[in-house]
Amino acid sequence: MDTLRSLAPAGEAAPVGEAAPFDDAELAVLRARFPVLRRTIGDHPLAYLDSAATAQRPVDVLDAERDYLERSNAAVHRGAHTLAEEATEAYEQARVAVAGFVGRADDELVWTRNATEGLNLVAFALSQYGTGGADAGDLTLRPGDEVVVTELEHHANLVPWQQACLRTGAHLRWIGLTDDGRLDETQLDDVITDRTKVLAFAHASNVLGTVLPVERLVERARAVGALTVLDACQSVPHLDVNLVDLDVDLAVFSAHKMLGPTGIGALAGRREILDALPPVLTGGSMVEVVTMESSTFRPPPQRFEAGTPPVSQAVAWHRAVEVLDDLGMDRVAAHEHALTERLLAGVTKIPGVRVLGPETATDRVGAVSVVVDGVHPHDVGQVLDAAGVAVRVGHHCAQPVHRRYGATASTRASVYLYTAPSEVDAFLEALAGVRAYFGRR
Amino acid sequence: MDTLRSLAPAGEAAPVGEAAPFDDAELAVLRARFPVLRRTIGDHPLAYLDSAATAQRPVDVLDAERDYLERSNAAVHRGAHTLAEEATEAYEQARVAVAGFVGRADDELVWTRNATEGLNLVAFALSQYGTGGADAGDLTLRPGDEVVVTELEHHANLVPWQQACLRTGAHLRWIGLTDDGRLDETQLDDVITDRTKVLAFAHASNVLGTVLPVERLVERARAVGALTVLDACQSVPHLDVNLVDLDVDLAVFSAHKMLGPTGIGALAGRREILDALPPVLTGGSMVEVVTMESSTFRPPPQRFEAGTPPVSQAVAWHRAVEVLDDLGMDRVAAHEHALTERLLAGVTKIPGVRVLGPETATDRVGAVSVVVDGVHPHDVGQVLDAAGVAVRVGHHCAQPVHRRYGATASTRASVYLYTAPSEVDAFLEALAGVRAYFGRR
Amino acid sequence: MGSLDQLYQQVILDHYREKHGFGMREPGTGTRTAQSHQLNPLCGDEVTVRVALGRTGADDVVQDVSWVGDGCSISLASTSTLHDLVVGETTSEAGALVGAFRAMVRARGAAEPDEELLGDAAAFVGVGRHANRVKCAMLGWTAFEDALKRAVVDGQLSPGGSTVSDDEETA
Amino acid sequence: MGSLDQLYQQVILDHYREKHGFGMREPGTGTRTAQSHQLNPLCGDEVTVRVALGRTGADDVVQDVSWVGDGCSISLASTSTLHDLVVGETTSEAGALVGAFRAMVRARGAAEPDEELLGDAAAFVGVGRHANRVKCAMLGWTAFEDALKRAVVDGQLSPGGSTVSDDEETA
Ligand SMILES: Cc1ncc(COP(=O)(O)O)c(C=O)c1O
Ligand SMILES: Cc1ncc(COP(=O)(O)O)c(C=O)c1O
Ligand code: FES
Ligand code: FES
Repeated sequence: MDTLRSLAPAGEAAPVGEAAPFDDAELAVLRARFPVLRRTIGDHPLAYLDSAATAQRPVDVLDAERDYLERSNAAVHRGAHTLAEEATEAYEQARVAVAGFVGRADDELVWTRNATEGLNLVAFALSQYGTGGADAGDLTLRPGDEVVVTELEHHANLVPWQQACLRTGAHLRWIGLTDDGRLDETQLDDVITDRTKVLAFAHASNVLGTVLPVERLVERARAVGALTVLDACQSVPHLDVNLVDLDVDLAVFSAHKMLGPTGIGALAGRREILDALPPVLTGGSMVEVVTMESSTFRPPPQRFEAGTPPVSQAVAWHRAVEVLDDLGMDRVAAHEHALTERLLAGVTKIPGVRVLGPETATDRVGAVSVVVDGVHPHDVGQVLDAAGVAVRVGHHCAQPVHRRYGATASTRASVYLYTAPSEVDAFLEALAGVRAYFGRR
Repeated sequence: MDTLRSLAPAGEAAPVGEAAPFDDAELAVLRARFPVLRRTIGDHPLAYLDSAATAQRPVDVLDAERDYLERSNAAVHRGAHTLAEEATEAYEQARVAVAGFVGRADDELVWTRNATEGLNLVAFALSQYGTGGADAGDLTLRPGDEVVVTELEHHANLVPWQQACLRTGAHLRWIGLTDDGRLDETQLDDVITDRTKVLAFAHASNVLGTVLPVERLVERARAVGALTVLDACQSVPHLDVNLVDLDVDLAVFSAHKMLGPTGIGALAGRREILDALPPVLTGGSMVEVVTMESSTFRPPPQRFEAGTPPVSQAVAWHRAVEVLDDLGMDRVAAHEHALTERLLAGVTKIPGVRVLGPETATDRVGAVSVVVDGVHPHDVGQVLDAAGVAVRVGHHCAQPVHRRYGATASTRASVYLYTAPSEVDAFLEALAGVRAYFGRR
Repeated sequence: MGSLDQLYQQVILDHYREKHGFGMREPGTGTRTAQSHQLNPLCGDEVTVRVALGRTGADDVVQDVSWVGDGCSISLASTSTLHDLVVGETTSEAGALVGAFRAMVRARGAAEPDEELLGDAAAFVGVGRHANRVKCAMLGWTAFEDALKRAVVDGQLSPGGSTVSDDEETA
Repeated sequence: MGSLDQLYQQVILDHYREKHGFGMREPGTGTRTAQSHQLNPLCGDEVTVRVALGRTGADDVVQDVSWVGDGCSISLASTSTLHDLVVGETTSEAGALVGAFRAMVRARGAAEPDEELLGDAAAFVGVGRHANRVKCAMLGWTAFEDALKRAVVDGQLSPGGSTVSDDEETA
């Protein structure tokens, strides 16, 4: 909790509290649990600095899924047999665990395909007015309403809202950014007004690393009666996040960024809000009574879970949050905070390299994007790869924020709990050689 | 192909051709690849007869996914690094393989969360007219249009169409069933008319086991210019299905019913049709140019794949279709055909037990649902479980077809390629004792 | 005792064959009445429970529980034992009995059933070991709990219409 | 030679620094002209290629290829080598060269590059081993192929507007 506080809104930041980064011995034990980290690339050990895209999985998680599949695999619910009971139990316990990890009750967590689907479910549920089906009542977007996002959003938290506005005649507005990569809070009161029906924003930017001032944004949204939707993809894996404390109505995040599998994400929210939302995707397991003519729907979370759910993936995610809990999210955050400082200190020293986003580690997660003068990010990435360093290149599904800082793409290094300081150093060393390779100076 | 032909429309049926069921030795080798089949329930060996709900997975599939995760796990596309390249390669090769398994090209296959999501994508894409976004042009449902389904549909292929009709003012109609569990083909010409815009139907019923006469349905749909949507969930795992030969426009199926993982399904269809459909779920990886104001979208299949896809699940599914190909779908079908005959012969001999669906194995897959006179299906299932027999009880997400045959629920035994005749016998024996246990005679 | 017989104890099979309190009854004059319909969406089964409250001194007393329903042996037998247990009890005692029953069936088979308190309903202890049957055992009890609340709050002197409700038990 | 140098052969780095044919040019009189804009949605990079066709005897001949674009070294250098290769060729020869180049970069590094045929463009053989770079190498070539088709079918005597198109290469 100290760590979360230390990563709380700008201006109120404190040092990382009492939690310490993992020391060398701890890190060695930890890293041994991740088989992929033993990879070599050519002659170099792999330095995996692409965890903001997808994290690696420890054997604990791999084994949990496999054990389930080798012992109890079955379709959940409606089964009278032992395997179906065990599967149902494992699946619903996973819901309790993942929901609890972010401070929600189990009936406040909907399994989705990924975080993106979660945001789409919300955007659709809020924009079905006038389409003949059930709508979200007072929450429904109508012509003249406004949806507010920020300029640093991932496409997942932008495009679905653009589409919802197209469907409903609502208007999309956004809060801009300062030159040093922070939210321009001076715009808050202008942009979030009585017309604002929804405020949707990232907890942390996957490009800039910036942690947004959730408390002040939620306060303003509450003041105007707007629904708050948090894209927690880059915060839940890295910080101690309690959605009830943050007081957001709805939030999404993905398993694959937090030691869990692909194929599963979550929409977690206040029960009353989920209750008010109509179903979007329909089919088996989310209905009560179906006739050829019409259907009635179950309460949340089932209302939003049509068809066979990602069962083994839920079981794996359960184990992932146990691993995170065992390590302690305060220590995870402290570890990454130290690595982020090391990264920032290093890159800001390399000539011809510009950081997108804050140059200090305060209110920042460990995704550091840089632009190398005169070298295309894809070429940067290729040179780093030859040194065993795995980074992401491109626009990271966030074109507007790149445009904001005069770039079309960037090279991003991102850390996680298993990242070693030596990997950061390998990145810095390889990065320093890039411009020379392409004859720039 | 012989087998597929033998399971072709009623009236044209032939014996199961040259392919033979797996013999005891083959079956022993095969079964040894499925760890879960070694389970015991109390003192009894597990007899898993719930494969129509979800199939078990062989070590081949489990190992393929794990190997990928321990070696190459990374986010696909946009990566300049080695792992990202390997992951992308594995992921796209999986698309080629799964698409090829049903006779489609790789750019004709969309990864979905499950089959249900695939049907929803289509139903939404066809019903976005007047919602401000892009629509499907001539394919779009409009007031007065008709959507035709059958009375045996799974809720996944019924409820999304009900919703699409609500959204658009189109009208839902359906083709009824005969008393012996077949499609009532005398209704075809009355129900499928010039007003029909979409004909959506199951290839095989998950309750009755009935294989529908695809050829005649498609012919009629073509004659009136209707789009054809095939729910192939219960056919692709069990029969040799070629979607191009069947000449259907779109089809869906799920990995978890064919030795693959949960968390992934597919929408496969003719390229021109996919091209004509607007996106539904939006976000990262499916866009071209995104500004704060608006976005443009990529061509299919990416247009329908928003956010991080189920990568390791695609890799696992790839291995699953290789296993199926190695075994030969003709032999799989022959094996299941023999088991279905054994099942039907057995249950029709037990007093007080009524079969829902055809009592002969012709044009039928191996899902056999029964109603036990005077005993609730859940109680039936419980008694069977005590004998180690795992069956499904309930309405199997198909309430209307149960209503059609005067039941609210049933007990379903379903076989797969690894099912042993002795398991069918264990089911029959336990089933024969159920009524006595509850004092019925 | 096999695991099957642990679940289907003889009392349960007896109540299943002869359902106590089954069939809707017109409430006696002067009673306050309400009813609740509960659906188990997992299987489509349903039960409707009607509660008639009378007055004994300062206490509201459950004068009758009448019910109809379609379901498995567990759901029907458990509603039958509910009838035997709560008729004649005060509303608060009846509420406590529902609480005790719920705790027992949710204890995953770890509970020691209190036969003195729960009577025949104690036989449902085995349900706890079958997660998918807990809703079966609770179906009638949830309907009763809901009807009781309604009867206390706004029970009618003549039987009201079918007030459908759903709560978390059947969710 | 390290794996990096296998990809970034010196010729490639040279073409990257000095891009041949770069910059949009007005076509000579009497030529038929068309252009194509291609976007690589994976990275957001884009290139626009303009083709001017002249006539030599019975043959349509590529008289000029002018282009602009933003992209990685691979995409820019490969468009530069394209320019050198196809200018002066007949349309059918040019089409064949595109086919040969595509086959080479899609061969997953297994191809023997035909330097005689492809000239400097043969240096892109290493791209095949990097699935994510194939689109880079193809970007300008795809634009050229598309512009060529347009020029043949309905090329204008004066330069047309920016005819945007997308094809499978960039899908
Ligand atoms: C005929 C049929 N259609 C659709 C489905 C839905 O498949 P899924 O739950 O994988 O989306 C199923 C299986 O449950 C089925 O049997
Ligand atoms: C900030 C942010 N939002 C949303 C997403 C989308 O998550 P997913 O692709 O798992 O749906 C991501 C990750 O890609 C992200 O970093
Ligand atoms: S199975 Fe429906 S209530 Fe028991
Ligand atoms: S990275 Fe964009 S074209 Fe090469």
